[in-house]
Amino acid sequence: PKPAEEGPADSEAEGDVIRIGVFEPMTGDSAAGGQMTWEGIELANNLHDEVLGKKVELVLVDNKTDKNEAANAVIRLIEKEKVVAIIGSYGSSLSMAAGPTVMEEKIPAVGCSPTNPLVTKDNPYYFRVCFIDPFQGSVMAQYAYEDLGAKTAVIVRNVADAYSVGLNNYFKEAFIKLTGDDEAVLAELDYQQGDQDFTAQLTSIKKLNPDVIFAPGPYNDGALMIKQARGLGIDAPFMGGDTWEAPEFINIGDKDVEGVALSTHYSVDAAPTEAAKEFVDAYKDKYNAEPNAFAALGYDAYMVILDAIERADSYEPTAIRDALAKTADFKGVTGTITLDENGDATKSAVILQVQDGAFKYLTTVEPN
Amino acid sequence: MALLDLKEVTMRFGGLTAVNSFNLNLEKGELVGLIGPNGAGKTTVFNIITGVYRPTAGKVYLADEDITGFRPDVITKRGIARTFQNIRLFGSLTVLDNVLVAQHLRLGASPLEAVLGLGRYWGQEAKMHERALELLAAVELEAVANEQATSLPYGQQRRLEIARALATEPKVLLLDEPAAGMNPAETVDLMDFIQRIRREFGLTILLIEHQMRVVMGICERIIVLDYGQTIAEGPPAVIQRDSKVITAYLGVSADA
Amino acid sequence: MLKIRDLNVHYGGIHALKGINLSVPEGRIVTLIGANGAGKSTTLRTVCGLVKPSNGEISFCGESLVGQKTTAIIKKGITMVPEGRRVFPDLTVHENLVLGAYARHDHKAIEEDMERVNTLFPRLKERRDQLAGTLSGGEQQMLAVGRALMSRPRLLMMDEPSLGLAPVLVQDIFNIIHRINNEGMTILLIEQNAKAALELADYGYVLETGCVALSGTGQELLADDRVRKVYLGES
Amino acid sequence: MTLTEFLQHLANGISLGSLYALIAIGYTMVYGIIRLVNFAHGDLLMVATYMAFYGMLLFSLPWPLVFILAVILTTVMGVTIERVAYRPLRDAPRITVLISAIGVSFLLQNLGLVVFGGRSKAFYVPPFFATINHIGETAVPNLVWFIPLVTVALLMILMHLLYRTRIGMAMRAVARDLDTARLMAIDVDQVISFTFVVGSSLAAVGGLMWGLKFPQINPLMGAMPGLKCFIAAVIGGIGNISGAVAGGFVLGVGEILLVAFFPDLAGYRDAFAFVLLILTLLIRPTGLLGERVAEKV
Amino acid sequence: MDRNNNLLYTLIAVLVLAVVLAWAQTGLFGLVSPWNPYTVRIMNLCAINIGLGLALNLVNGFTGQFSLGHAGFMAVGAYTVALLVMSPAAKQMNFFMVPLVAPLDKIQVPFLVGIIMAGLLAALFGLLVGAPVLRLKGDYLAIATLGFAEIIRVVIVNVKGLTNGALGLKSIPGHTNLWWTAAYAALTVLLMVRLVNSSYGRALKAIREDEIAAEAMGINVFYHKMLAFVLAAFLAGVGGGLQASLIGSIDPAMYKLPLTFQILLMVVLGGMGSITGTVIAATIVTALMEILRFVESPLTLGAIHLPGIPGMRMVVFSLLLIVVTLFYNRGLMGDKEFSWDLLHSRRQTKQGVTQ
Ligand SMILES: Nc1ncnc2c1ncn2[C@@H]1O[C@H](COP(=O)(O)OP(=O)(O)OP(=O)(O)O)[C@@H](O)[C@H]1O
Ligand SMILES: Nc1ncnc2c1ncn2[C@@H]1O[C@H](COP(=O)(O)OP(=O)(O)OP(=O)(O)O)[C@@H](O)[C@H]1O
Ligand SMILES: [Mg+2]
Ligand SMILES: [Mg+2]
Repeated sequence: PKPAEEGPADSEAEGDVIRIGVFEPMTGDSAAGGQMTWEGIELANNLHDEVLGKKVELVLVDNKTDKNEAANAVIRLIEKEKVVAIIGSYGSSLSMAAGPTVMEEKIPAVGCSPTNPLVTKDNPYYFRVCFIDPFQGSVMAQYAYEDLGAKTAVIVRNVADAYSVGLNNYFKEAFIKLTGDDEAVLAELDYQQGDQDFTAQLTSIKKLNPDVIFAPGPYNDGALMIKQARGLGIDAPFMGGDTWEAPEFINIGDKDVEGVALSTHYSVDAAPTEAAKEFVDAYKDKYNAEPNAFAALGYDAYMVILDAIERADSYEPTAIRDALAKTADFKGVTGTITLDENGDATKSAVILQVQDGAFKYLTTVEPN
Repeated sequence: MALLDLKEVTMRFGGLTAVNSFNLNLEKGELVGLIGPNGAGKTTVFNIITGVYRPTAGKVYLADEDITGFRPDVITKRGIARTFQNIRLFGSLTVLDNVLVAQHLRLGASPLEAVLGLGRYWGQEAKMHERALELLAAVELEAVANEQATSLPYGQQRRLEIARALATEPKVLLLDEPAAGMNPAETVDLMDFIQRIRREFGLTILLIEHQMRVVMGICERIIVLDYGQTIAEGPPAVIQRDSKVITAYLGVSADA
Repeated sequence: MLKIRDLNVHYGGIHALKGINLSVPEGRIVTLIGANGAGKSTTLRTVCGLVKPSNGEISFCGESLVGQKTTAIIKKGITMVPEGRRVFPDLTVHENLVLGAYARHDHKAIEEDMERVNTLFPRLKERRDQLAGTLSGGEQQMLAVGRALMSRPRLLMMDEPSLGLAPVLVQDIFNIIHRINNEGMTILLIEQNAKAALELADYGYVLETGCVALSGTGQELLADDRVRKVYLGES
Repeated sequence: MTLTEFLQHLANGISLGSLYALIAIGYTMVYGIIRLVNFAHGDLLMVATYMAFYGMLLFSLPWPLVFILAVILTTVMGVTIERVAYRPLRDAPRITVLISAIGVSFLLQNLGLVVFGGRSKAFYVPPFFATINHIGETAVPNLVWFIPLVTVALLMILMHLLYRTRIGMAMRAVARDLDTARLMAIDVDQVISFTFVVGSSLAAVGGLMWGLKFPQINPLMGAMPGLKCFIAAVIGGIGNISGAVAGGFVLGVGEILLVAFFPDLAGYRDAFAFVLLILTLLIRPTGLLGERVAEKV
Repeated sequence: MDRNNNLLYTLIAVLVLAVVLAWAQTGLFGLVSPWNPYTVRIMNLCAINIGLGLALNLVNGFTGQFSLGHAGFMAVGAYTVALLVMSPAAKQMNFFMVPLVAPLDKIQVPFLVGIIMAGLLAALFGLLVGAPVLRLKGDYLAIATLGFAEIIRVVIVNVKGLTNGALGLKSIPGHTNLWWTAAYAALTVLLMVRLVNSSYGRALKAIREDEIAAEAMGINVFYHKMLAFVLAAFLAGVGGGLQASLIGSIDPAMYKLPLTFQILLMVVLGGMGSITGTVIAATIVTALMEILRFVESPLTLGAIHLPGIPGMRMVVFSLLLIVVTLFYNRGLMGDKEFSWDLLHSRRQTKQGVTQ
C-alpha cells in the first residue's frame, strides 16, 4: 500500500456532508438479497450518521442484478455523486463488474456478502466484511464429519449460481480430506436457477442413502428442497450456508427444516458483541422481525468504513482505502473483523441449527 | 415438343381430390384458357406448376426437364412466372421496388459486392432500374413508380402484378383471374394488354378467368376443368357450344 | 330506409369520400357502380360503422347510425357481405353460417334459414364440415353470401358478390338477389358487372373518386352515354 | 432403477406436468384468440398468490374464501390490463402489442418488488394438501392427484365453452378476423374481455396451485413457470387447448425422467425443455396437436 | 437537392462526430474531455446498443422474421473475446475450480482479432441455429430462437472447462473505448444503409411483405433469411465482445431473455424497419435508464421531504414503455428514415410560406 496523499481532511467533501455510495440489486433476480442488505446499511446510517463531525449521507443506486448496470452504477456514484467510499454488492458477479472501475478511480469499495474469492483478488480497492467460501466450506465439512459423524455426503447445487457452485466445491474438497475417502461425496447433483421441483434429484438421493446432504443456495430453494425430501421419506440431515439464515427459511420449510444446520456469520446467542446487541434491537424495532445475515453484513460494511475514516482522520478516498486495509479486530455485528492482505475478512463462523422453529446457536468455528 | 407439359397430375388434400390425372400440353407461343366452376382445381394446377404444392402423383416438365417438386424460386428461375388470384404485392414497397425485386433472381453480384458497391453490382443495378422503368412504361404505371403498392387502385395493382411477373423474364406466364374486380372498360383494356405483352415478350400464356368475354376473346384454345378433371378442350367456338361445359359452367344464357 | 347525407371519410391523409348523398328506399335494389378505388366499399364500411366518418349523416329508418358500434348497427337489421369474401378460415362452413345468425335467438327460424341457404348453395351443404379456409375462391363467396342471409337482414349490402364466380354462378347470384328482393329484402349492391347490376336495380349511383357523378334509375343509367362507354365497355 | 423408484419419478412427473398443463391452457387460450403471447400471464400467477397471502395475513380469512377472492381479483386485474394496455393497440402491429405485454410484465414484477419486497415468503398450505399418502413405497401427496383433477376438469369445461357455446364460436371468429366478426354483430371488445376473464382466472388458479405445490412466493416467481408453460403450450400446438395439456404433461414428465435417468444432465434441464420444443417444431411445425391450415394460395 | 451536397453534409457530420469522439475519449489540443468517465461510459453503451439494435432490426424489421435469439449470439461473442484476449495468467486465476482446456489456456490474441473471431463464431452459431429454425414462421420462430439462446446459455453454465460455468470470467482486458464502439456503430449503420438499399435489401423486404409472392418472384427465401440472420448474429457477436471488454467481467446470467427484450424494445420503439429509428431509440433508452435514476433519490420540495423508493426506476421505466407503445404504436420513426432532403425540404416549404 502506498502512502496516503496529503491534503486537507475535508478536500473531497462539500460542506459538512460526506457521501457513501451503495450499489445493490434492488430489482431483478437478486432483488431479495439487495433489499436485505440495504436494510442493514440504512439502519447503520440511521444509528451512526456522523463521522469526524460530518454528517454521512448514503446514496443508493440500483444495479438491477445486471453487470452492465452495476458498472454504470459505481461510476455514477464516483463521478456524479462524489462518494468517498462504496458499499456493495450482493452477488459476487455484480461486485466484480464494479471492480475495474473502483480500482481505476481509486475509490475504496467494501462488499457485504460476495463470498467468491475472485472479488477482491488483485484489486487493492476492494474489501469485504464476510469470510470467503473456502473457509465456509471447510467449516461445514468439519461439522459434518466431526459433529454428525458423517462418512458420506451428497451435494446438491444450483449450477447457475456462482455461490452455490463455489461453496459446494470447497465443501467437497474439505470433506474428502477429512474422511480420507475419495468417494465420500456420493454424488453432485445439479439443478437450474428457477427450478422448484427437486423430486427427481431427491428420488435418486434416496437410493444413495447419504449420511448428510449439503445444498447451499438461495434459502427458498433450500426450504423447498428439504420439504420435498421429507415428503419422499428422506431422513438424512441437510446442511447449508449463510444464505439460509433468513426467518423465511423457517417459515417456508416449517416443521420439515427442523434440525437443519447451517454456517453463518454471527449469532446473537454466541457471546454477542455490543454492536450485535445494538443492531438486533434496532432491527427488531424498525422491521418488527428477526434480522438476517445480509442485513448484519450490510451494517458491518458501513461501520467498517466509518471506522476507517476515523482512523484515517480523512475523507480522502485513498486514505480511507489505506485505513481499511489496516482494519484489525474491529468489533462488528458479525464478529471480530480483520481484513487480510487480499482485503478479505478473517473472522469466525458460527453454526446454527433450526430448533423449535428458530435458529439456535450451536458452535463457533475460528479461522485457522 | 411442348414447352410446358403436365402428365397425369393428381393432387389430393386429405380425402378431397382437387386435381385428378390432369394432362396439359402448352406449345411455345400459345395462349390457352383454363376455365371451370369454382373449386374445380384451376388454381391448384397453377400451384402445382409453380412448385407451391408438390403433386400427389404425376410429373411436370418444362422444355423436357422434369421440374416436379422443385422449389418455387427455382421454377421461377427456369422461366415460369405467375400472378395470384388474391393480389399478393409487396404492399409497403413502392411500385418500382416491386418490379426491381422480381429482377433480383437474375442478379449476379454477391451480397458483399452489393454492400461495398463493388464491380459489376452498380452496372447491374442500373440495368435493373432501366428495365423496371421500361416494364412500368409497358403497363402504364411509370407515373406512379414511387407510390406505395397498396395505395394503387385495384386495376393498377393487377397490372403491377403482371409487370412484376414479367420482370422475372419468364417463358411461360400463368395469370390467375386477372380481370377479377375490373369493370368492363378496364377488362377490354386488359385484353389488349395481354395480347400486347404476349407479342412483345414472346410469351406462352396460361390464363384462368371467369369473364367469358376475356377467355373467348383472346384464347386460342380452352381447357375446361370440373372436379379436377378435364371435361372439354378445344377452340372457344367449340367450347361455347359444348353441352357439358354449358351445364357445368357457363349456364344457359351464357353471353360472351 | 337508408339515407346518407354529405358523408365525408378520410383515411389518414386520403380523402376517400367527398360529401356523398344517397338513399335506399325500402324494398328496393340500389346499386353503386364506379371505377376501382372510387369509394364504393368505403361507403358500405362506413354505414356498418367499421370506418368512422369525418362528418355527415347516415340514418336507417330515421335513426342515426353515426357513432354507433358495428354490433348495434347490425342488430338494427343491416348486414354486409364484405369485399373479398372474408370467411372465417378455421371455422367450418357450418359454423360460419351459424355465426351469421349470431345476433338472433329464434332457433326455429334459424333452422329454416339454414335450409334455405343450403338449397341456394348445394355446394355449401356438400362441404358442411370442411374448414372454410380451404374452400376455393368461388365457394368462399357463396359462403359469405349465405352467411349474410343467415342474419335475416332488413337491408343487405353486398360488396361485389360476383367477384371470382363462374358465369353460371354469377347468374345464380343475380337470381338470388332478385329472389330475396322479391321476398321483401332491401338491397344495396356494389358491382363491377355494371350491366347486370343496373338491369336488376331500381336505382343506381355512379361514384367517381369519392363523389356521386351520376344517379338515376337503372334504365336511365343503362341508356346514358358515358355509362355505356366507361362502365359497360361499349364503344 | 427399481420399479418403485420409477413409479415415484412418474408420480413426480405427472404432478409437475399437470401443473404446467394448467398454466399452459391459459396461455394458449389468450394466444388462440388474439394471437398475443401474453407475457404478463406468468406474472398474474404471482399476483394471485400474493392476494391469497395477504388475504390470509391481513384479514385472517379462511383459505377457501381467500382463494376464491384471489381468483376474482386477479381476473379483474387481467381484464383491466387488457383494457388499458392491449385494447388501444388493436390495430397496431402485433409486435407492438407484444412489447406492451412485456412492459406490463416488467411493471408487475417491479411493482411487486417495491410493494411486496423481494424476499421469498412462505405460502400457506392447508393441511389437506400437505397430507402425504404412501402407496407402497411411493409417496403421493394429495396435491399429486388434486392438480391433475383440476386440470382435467378445467380442460373439459373449456372445450365445452369453446366448441359448444355461442360465445366460444364468437371467440374463434374473433380470433381470425375482427372486422368480419363485428359484421356478425359480435361485440369484439366484449369477447376479448371475456377471453381475458377466462385466461386470467386460469392464471390465478394456476398460481394458487403453484403456491400450494411450491409454497414460497416472490415477485419474480411468475417468470419461470411463465416461460416453461409457454413452451408447453407451443409443444402442444399453441392455440389448441388439448395440445396445451398434452404439452404440459410431456414437458413435466420429460423433465423429471431426464433428471432421473441422466442425473449428470440435471444442469441442462432448461435446455431440455427447449430442445424438446425445437425438435417438436421441426418435426411438426405447429406443435403436437396444432391446427394445420395450409395457407391457400 | 443534389447528390453531391448530401454527400458533403454526411462527410461533415461524420467529421464533426469524429472530433467530438476524440475529444470525449482523450481530450483534444490540450482541452480535457468535457465528459467524465461516467458520461463516456454511457456513450459507449449507446454506441454498442445502436449496433446491437440495428442487427436485430435487420432480422425483425427488414426481413420480418421474429427472432429472439440475440442474447445467445452476444454470449458467444463475449466468451470468445474473453477467452482469446485474456492473458494466460488471468485465465489461470479465473479457472481455479476446473482448469481451462488446452490450448485456450495459453492463447492470447490482439483485441481486433478477438473481436473479429467473436463475430465469426457468433455467425457460425447463427448458421447452425438458422438452418433448422428459419423454416419456422412468426411466433414459432420467435420461441425457437429464444430457445436456442437459452440453450447456449445453459451450455455455458455447464461446460465449466471452457467457460468457468456460473462463476463467470473476470479481468477481461478493457480495450473497449469510444473509438471501438463508435466504429462499431458507424460501420453497422453504413452496412445497414448499403444493404437495405441494395437489391438484397429489397429481396429481404419482399420476404417480409409476402413470403409466398417473394418465392414466386424467384427469390431463394431460405438463403436470404439466412443471410440476414447470420449477418445479425455476426454483429451481435461483435457487440457482445465489445460489451464484455467494456465491463471487464462476464457470466452466463447476463445473457438471459431480458437482454434480448431490452434490445427488441429499442428496435420496436424506434420503428421496425427504420435505421434512424433504432439509432434514436437505442440512444434514448440507454440514456433514459440512467436519467430515470432521479426517481429513486430522495426528493426535497420546499418543506416536503420524500424519501427515495428503491426500485421505482424500473416501475417508471415499465410505465413509460407501455405509454410510449400506446401512443407511438409504429415506433418513433415508423419505417421512415432520416435524410438531408427531409431537413432541406422542410426549410424550403417554410421559405415558401413566408415568401
Ligand atoms: N391447401 C388446401 N387444403 C385443402 N383443400 C384445398 C387446398 N387448396 C385447395 N383445396 C381445395 O381444392 C379444390 C380446388 O381449389 P382451387 O382453388 O384450385 O379451385 P379453383 O378452380 O381455382 O376455384 P376458383 O375459381 O373459385 O378460384 C377446392 O375444393 C378447395 O377447397
Ligand atoms: N384502409 C385504408 N387505408 C387507406 N386508404 C384506403 C383504405 N381503404 C381504402 N382506401 C382508399 O380509399 C379510396 C376508396 O377505396 P374503396 O375501397 O372504397 O374503393 P372501391 O370503390 O370499393 O374500389 P374497388 O372497386 O377496388 O373495391 C381508395 O383510394 C383507396 O386506396
Ligand atoms: Mg382459383
Ligand atoms: Mg371495393
